[in-house]
Amino acid sequence: MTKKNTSTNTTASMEDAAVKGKGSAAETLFGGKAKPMFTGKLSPVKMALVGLLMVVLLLLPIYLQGMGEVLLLASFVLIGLYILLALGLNIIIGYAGMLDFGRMAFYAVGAYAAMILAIPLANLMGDNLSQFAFPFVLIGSGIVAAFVGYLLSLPVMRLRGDYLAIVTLGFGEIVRITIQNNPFNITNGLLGLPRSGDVLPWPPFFEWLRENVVLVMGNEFYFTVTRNVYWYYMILLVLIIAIIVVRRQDNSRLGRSWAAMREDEVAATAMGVNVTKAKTWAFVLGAFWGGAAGACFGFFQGSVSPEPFTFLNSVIVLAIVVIGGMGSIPGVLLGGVIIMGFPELVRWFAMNHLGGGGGDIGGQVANMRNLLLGLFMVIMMAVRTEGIIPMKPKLHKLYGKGKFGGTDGAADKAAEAAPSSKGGAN
Amino acid sequence: MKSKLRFIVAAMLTLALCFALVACNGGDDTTSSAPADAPTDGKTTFAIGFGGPLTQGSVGFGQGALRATQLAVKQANESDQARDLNIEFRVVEADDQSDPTRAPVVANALVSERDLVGVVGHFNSAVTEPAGLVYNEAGVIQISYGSTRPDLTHMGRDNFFRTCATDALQGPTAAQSAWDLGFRSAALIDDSSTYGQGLVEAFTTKWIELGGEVLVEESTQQGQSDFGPVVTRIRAAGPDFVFFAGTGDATTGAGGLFARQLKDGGVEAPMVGGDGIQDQVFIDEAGATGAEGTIATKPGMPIEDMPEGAAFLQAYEAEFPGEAAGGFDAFAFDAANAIINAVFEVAADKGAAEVATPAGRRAIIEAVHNINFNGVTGPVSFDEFGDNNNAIITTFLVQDGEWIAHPEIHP
Amino acid sequence: MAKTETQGYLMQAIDATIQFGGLRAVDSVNMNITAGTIVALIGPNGAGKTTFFNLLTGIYTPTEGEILFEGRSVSGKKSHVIADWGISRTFQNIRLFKNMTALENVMVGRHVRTSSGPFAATFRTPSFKREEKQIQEDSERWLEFVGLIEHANDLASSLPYGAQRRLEIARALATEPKLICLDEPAAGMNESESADLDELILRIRDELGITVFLIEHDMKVVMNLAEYIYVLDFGKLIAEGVPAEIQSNPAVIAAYLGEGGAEALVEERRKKKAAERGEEYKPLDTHGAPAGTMAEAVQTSDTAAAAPATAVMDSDGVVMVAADENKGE
Amino acid sequence: MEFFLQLLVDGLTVGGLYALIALGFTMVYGILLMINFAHAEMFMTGGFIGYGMLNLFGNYTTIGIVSDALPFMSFLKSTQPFFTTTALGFIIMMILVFGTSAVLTGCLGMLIERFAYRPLRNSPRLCALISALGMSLFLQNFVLTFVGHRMVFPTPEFLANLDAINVFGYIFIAPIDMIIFCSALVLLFVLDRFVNKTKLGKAMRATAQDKDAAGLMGININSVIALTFFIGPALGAVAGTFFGMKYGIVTFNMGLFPGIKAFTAAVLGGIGNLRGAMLGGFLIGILEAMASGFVSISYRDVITFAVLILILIFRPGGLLGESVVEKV
Repeated sequence: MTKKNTSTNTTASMEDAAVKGKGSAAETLFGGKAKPMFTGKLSPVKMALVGLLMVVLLLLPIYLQGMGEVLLLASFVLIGLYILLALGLNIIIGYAGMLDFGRMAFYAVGAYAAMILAIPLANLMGDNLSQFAFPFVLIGSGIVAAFVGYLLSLPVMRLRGDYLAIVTLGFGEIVRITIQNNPFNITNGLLGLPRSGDVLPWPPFFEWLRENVVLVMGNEFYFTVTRNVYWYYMILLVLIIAIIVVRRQDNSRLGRSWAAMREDEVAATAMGVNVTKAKTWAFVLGAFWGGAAGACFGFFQGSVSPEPFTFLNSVIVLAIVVIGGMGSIPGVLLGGVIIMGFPELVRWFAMNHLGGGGGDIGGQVANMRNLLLGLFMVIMMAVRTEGIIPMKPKLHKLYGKGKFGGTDGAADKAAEAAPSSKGGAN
Repeated sequence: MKSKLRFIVAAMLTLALCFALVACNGGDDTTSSAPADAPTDGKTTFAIGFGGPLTQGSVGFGQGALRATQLAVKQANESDQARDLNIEFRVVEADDQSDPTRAPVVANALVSERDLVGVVGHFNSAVTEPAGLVYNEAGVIQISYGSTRPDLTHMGRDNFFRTCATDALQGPTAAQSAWDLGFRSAALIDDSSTYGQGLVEAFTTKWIELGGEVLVEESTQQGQSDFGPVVTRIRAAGPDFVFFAGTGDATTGAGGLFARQLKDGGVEAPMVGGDGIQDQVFIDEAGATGAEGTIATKPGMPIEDMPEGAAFLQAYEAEFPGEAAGGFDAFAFDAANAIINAVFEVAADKGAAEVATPAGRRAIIEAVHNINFNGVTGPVSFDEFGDNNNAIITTFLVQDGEWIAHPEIHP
Repeated sequence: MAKTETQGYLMQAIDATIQFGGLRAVDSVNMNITAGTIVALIGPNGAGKTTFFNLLTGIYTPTEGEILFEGRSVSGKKSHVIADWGISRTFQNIRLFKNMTALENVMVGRHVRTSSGPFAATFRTPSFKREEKQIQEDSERWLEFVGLIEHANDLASSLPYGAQRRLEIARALATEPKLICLDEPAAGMNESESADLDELILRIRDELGITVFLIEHDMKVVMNLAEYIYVLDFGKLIAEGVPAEIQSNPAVIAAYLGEGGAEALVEERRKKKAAERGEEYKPLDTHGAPAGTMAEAVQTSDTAAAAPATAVMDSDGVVMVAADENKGE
Repeated sequence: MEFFLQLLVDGLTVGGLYALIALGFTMVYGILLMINFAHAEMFMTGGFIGYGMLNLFGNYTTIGIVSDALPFMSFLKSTQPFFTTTALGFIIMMILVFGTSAVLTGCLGMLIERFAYRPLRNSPRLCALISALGMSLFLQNFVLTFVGHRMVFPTPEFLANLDAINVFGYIFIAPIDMIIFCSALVLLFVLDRFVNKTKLGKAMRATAQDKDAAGLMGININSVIALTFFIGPALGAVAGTFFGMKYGIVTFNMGLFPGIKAFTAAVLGGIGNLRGAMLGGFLIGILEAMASGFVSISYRDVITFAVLILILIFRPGGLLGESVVEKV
């Protein structure tokens, strides 16, 4: 008796809710048919923007190299490398909500793995094919770094946020010092790799492109595929692949388990998320991109030595993610451009367009960069915790919207439609 | 949506490819015709690249060497040869900030200069190596004025030369000096820098050869400031002297701190080191008592003692009033002159238009291999690997809180 | 209810105990839950009810004894494994994933019944796409079931309180549990919301056939819904039985009313209610209080008039009153 | 044996410095549950202020410059010999130098807390951590840009003339080491009494236990936290000035390594536990001395970091602390 009563009540209230829901802001903004949203897909406007950006990014080096603004072009290569690093870190910090202050450890592991793998692989492939060693080396060093990430994830599973930060910091230093101390004569200490006498294989098509592509227009414009140009495109390519892959992983079951873990670990595990596994994957996939960035860096530079893998550089990568927006890929891109690009831009401007005294200004700006970076991090945390471009909630276009209204038979249909429970009394 | 993105990307790639294909019409012809002769009074302009730390890192050394290069270029432009051949040189500077990561960046920037004939640089060995790879691939001559790491000339790059002496010479000289002073047992400390490790290796080889004994071997890390336990070990071992291969500055190698703590910890044995500690910073940080009696070797010699030193100093002072010429400036000056002389030679042989071509650049490298002229540091010529045949090393000693050049100069 | 009898019970606690330092938060609790029933766990604040839920869902491990689910011991099992077995829960202080949408919250619940990994996600395999579509469709149905489909793309934190409670239930249901543990689902709800909730809980059992195990302070809800009640006090099980038995159980009344008597308890409850409503708490007149509350209670509960009112708990109709009609499913 | 004892002496001196820094970490963590990365920079700032003060009292050149700018300060010229050469003067100068350094750095610590951390008190802990890291970066580069990357500490003549203490004819204890060790012990003892015996100390402990409850009991949480952010940096500043006197220099980045080591010490002792931090500081100092004496100084930091990681994994509560169960 009571049951029946309340049953109709519920239906009524559900109808109420439905009526109310139709007027809600969320409905008109996201849920309505007028402007459908797809998980993992971009809206046409965004698509056009991305297309435009792509055109600019593809043509930019031709212009810069052609006009002789080479230093500026080279800065883009560095920016690209750091964005790649930050993308990996973003998986760990932004998606999974864990802290990693030792990003350089994976960068270093990747760079060294690339150096170690490349030479035997090139020899194996022979003179003609050795230029195609790079893609394999890239993936190989990513996997090596991912394995190191896996090893690191084993002991730190139980650690809370700030302890995790300090442990990863320590790990970063351990890796750097160990590389420096040349254990088992693998890393060649401070001299770095490759050892004298060994030469890295050329990356794919570089030799051909360099010799055959020349673009001349008048007296001013002279374009050839230099190392900077080549690596600009190569890193852009890796970056695009990375963004697609990372987005796909984020918009999946794994991505949801990261988000749940980040939001509330206890609730996530009670809802059946294997937190250990999710954390391990975050570390592994984050480390993979760190390693891939390291391989690009090693090949771009032609050799690696332990100097660049300092704590300060780990902090810069962290700042890119935090200031850009944790968990937001556009944020990371913007963060990278701002933090790596701005000082370079000022330095370039000072050196090239301010005449003789320009050099000093450039140096001062570079020093000021870290100062401003620190201040920026403090202010950002106080004013806009989520970064310049915050992470957006993932909106879905509903499949079954309106299928079951608040009608009388709703309960029965719902029961039918609901996935049959394994348990329960029959 | 997705197919649209694919389409855009594909269109972009096709566009870029078309660009490239249009551009590649026969490669070499275009390249050779490309270096448009800059139409300044019909003169052929050549760029001499300069690479070194100009804003960060070892700024003092970099700026000084840049001035020396500019001086060499200025003198060359005023010379009769330049007038006869209708040639003009200019300096293109690149700031590597002593940062290996920036090395390929700036090297690429220099290589992109179409009229580049050679590079004077870089200063730090860790920068010279990755930058050198770029010059090597581009077939451009590189002459370093300050990179003393021994293996740089043994990397199979025949375009690489240096005017300064290597640690491979400095280390043995230091070992010989120590042996001559009657020392027989050593404690070897390096600061875990490329420089320090190279130096200590060269030293050890010679020291063992002489019959010397090694009691303690240690490497300190950057950023460390407490060496108490190492001092304790040294005191326990009681060597005749402590060889410190590293720099003096506390923010890098901390040689000064080490010397101070040796004295504080009751070690009476003197410290011997390379050019890394031969500066005022070391004495400041070690304190007058800590530094007293320290011996250091240094490539080159005080400029005023060099064969052409007086003339160089005079010209330098006239060109850059108020700036004192530093230790590596003379090497940079000679490096620039080596390139300039080679360019004159090639230009006279093949004509000025051919100098900045791949063949011309090749010819410059060949010419430098056979060059022989009287530089500020003495006769300049290179051995088969590219090291200066006339490597000079001077021994210094701290007396009353100042570095004094030791009388014997080892060739 | 002998412990040796495993057949027919979905969940069994056998001497389940957990000790924090010197405190036995849950002390030798024995419990049997038959599949398809609605069982309530009640007791005063701090009696160890939530701790027992934590034991059951693997957040804590019993120090002694064990808890069997379908004959398997949950001791030492991770929470996500237990969720996989078919125990799901909500939390006393709502623990939604605040910065995710309602739909995504429920989709997380599907995690345990799906399997695609990072490689499938990277290459967007057909099976991945199929599964992803299935996850979303299923999740939409669960939202539909609790009446929140209109809020699918709203942030969980932006939902009203009652909706958040229901979303938590939807999320728990999405794991397709056999046993759903609801920790004070009616807390902070007003009368009509609470009535809706009663209905929802009944539907969970009747339509989905899921066994419901709930902790609740709102005695009206408990008496309306529960077919069997366990009472905890200071970690110990002090009574069990059908609602009528519990209402008349002297140990229960003593536990609730305690040594301080009815007044103290009434005051406490009123204080809590007042705080929930954001009103200022007004102490009751000491003399008139018990009688007054009794009278109010009788007025608010229509079924109470006929049944013998054994105890009175506070002035808001939260009463342990006989309501025989509620049982007998 | 002598070798071992000498290493022990080395370790205890450095350990004293670590203990002083570790206290700042542990106090802040105890109350705000936050790793104050900027604390290492308090150590550095303290060192630089100490450098300035020592020059003001003991360096003729500096005094000359100061007197020219501020004529009323010219009395320093006449007091300089008294301060640098006599025992009494030396002690007075030390008190002035350390006092100023500690007070100024303490105030800086309070300022940082007020403007960088207080707005974040209710934000996720990640935010405070990143803010602290940013503050650390800022302070380091501020000093680098506007002060200098390195300052050479003057050694007062009185100290330079003291002979090293020689135990058993073998173990050398430099006078400054002796001063550091004794001062550290005294400061640690005073702080321990302060926290355990005084009313303010009780308020601090109460706040660390439960901020809200302490607030309800009438404790002004903000002042207690401010006090914590005064005491920690002040002790760090003392350590920084001692560092300068022992090693003869202060550098802009001198905080990083001692900072991490001190944090390790705090964790080793049980973070939040004052006596634990003191114990941890000395233990880490000794461990490092032994590691560099018996293994190699190049692996010293690796060993320390490895110890940190092992403690965090196997005994997150540290030696004297208790591990906390998260409430669900």
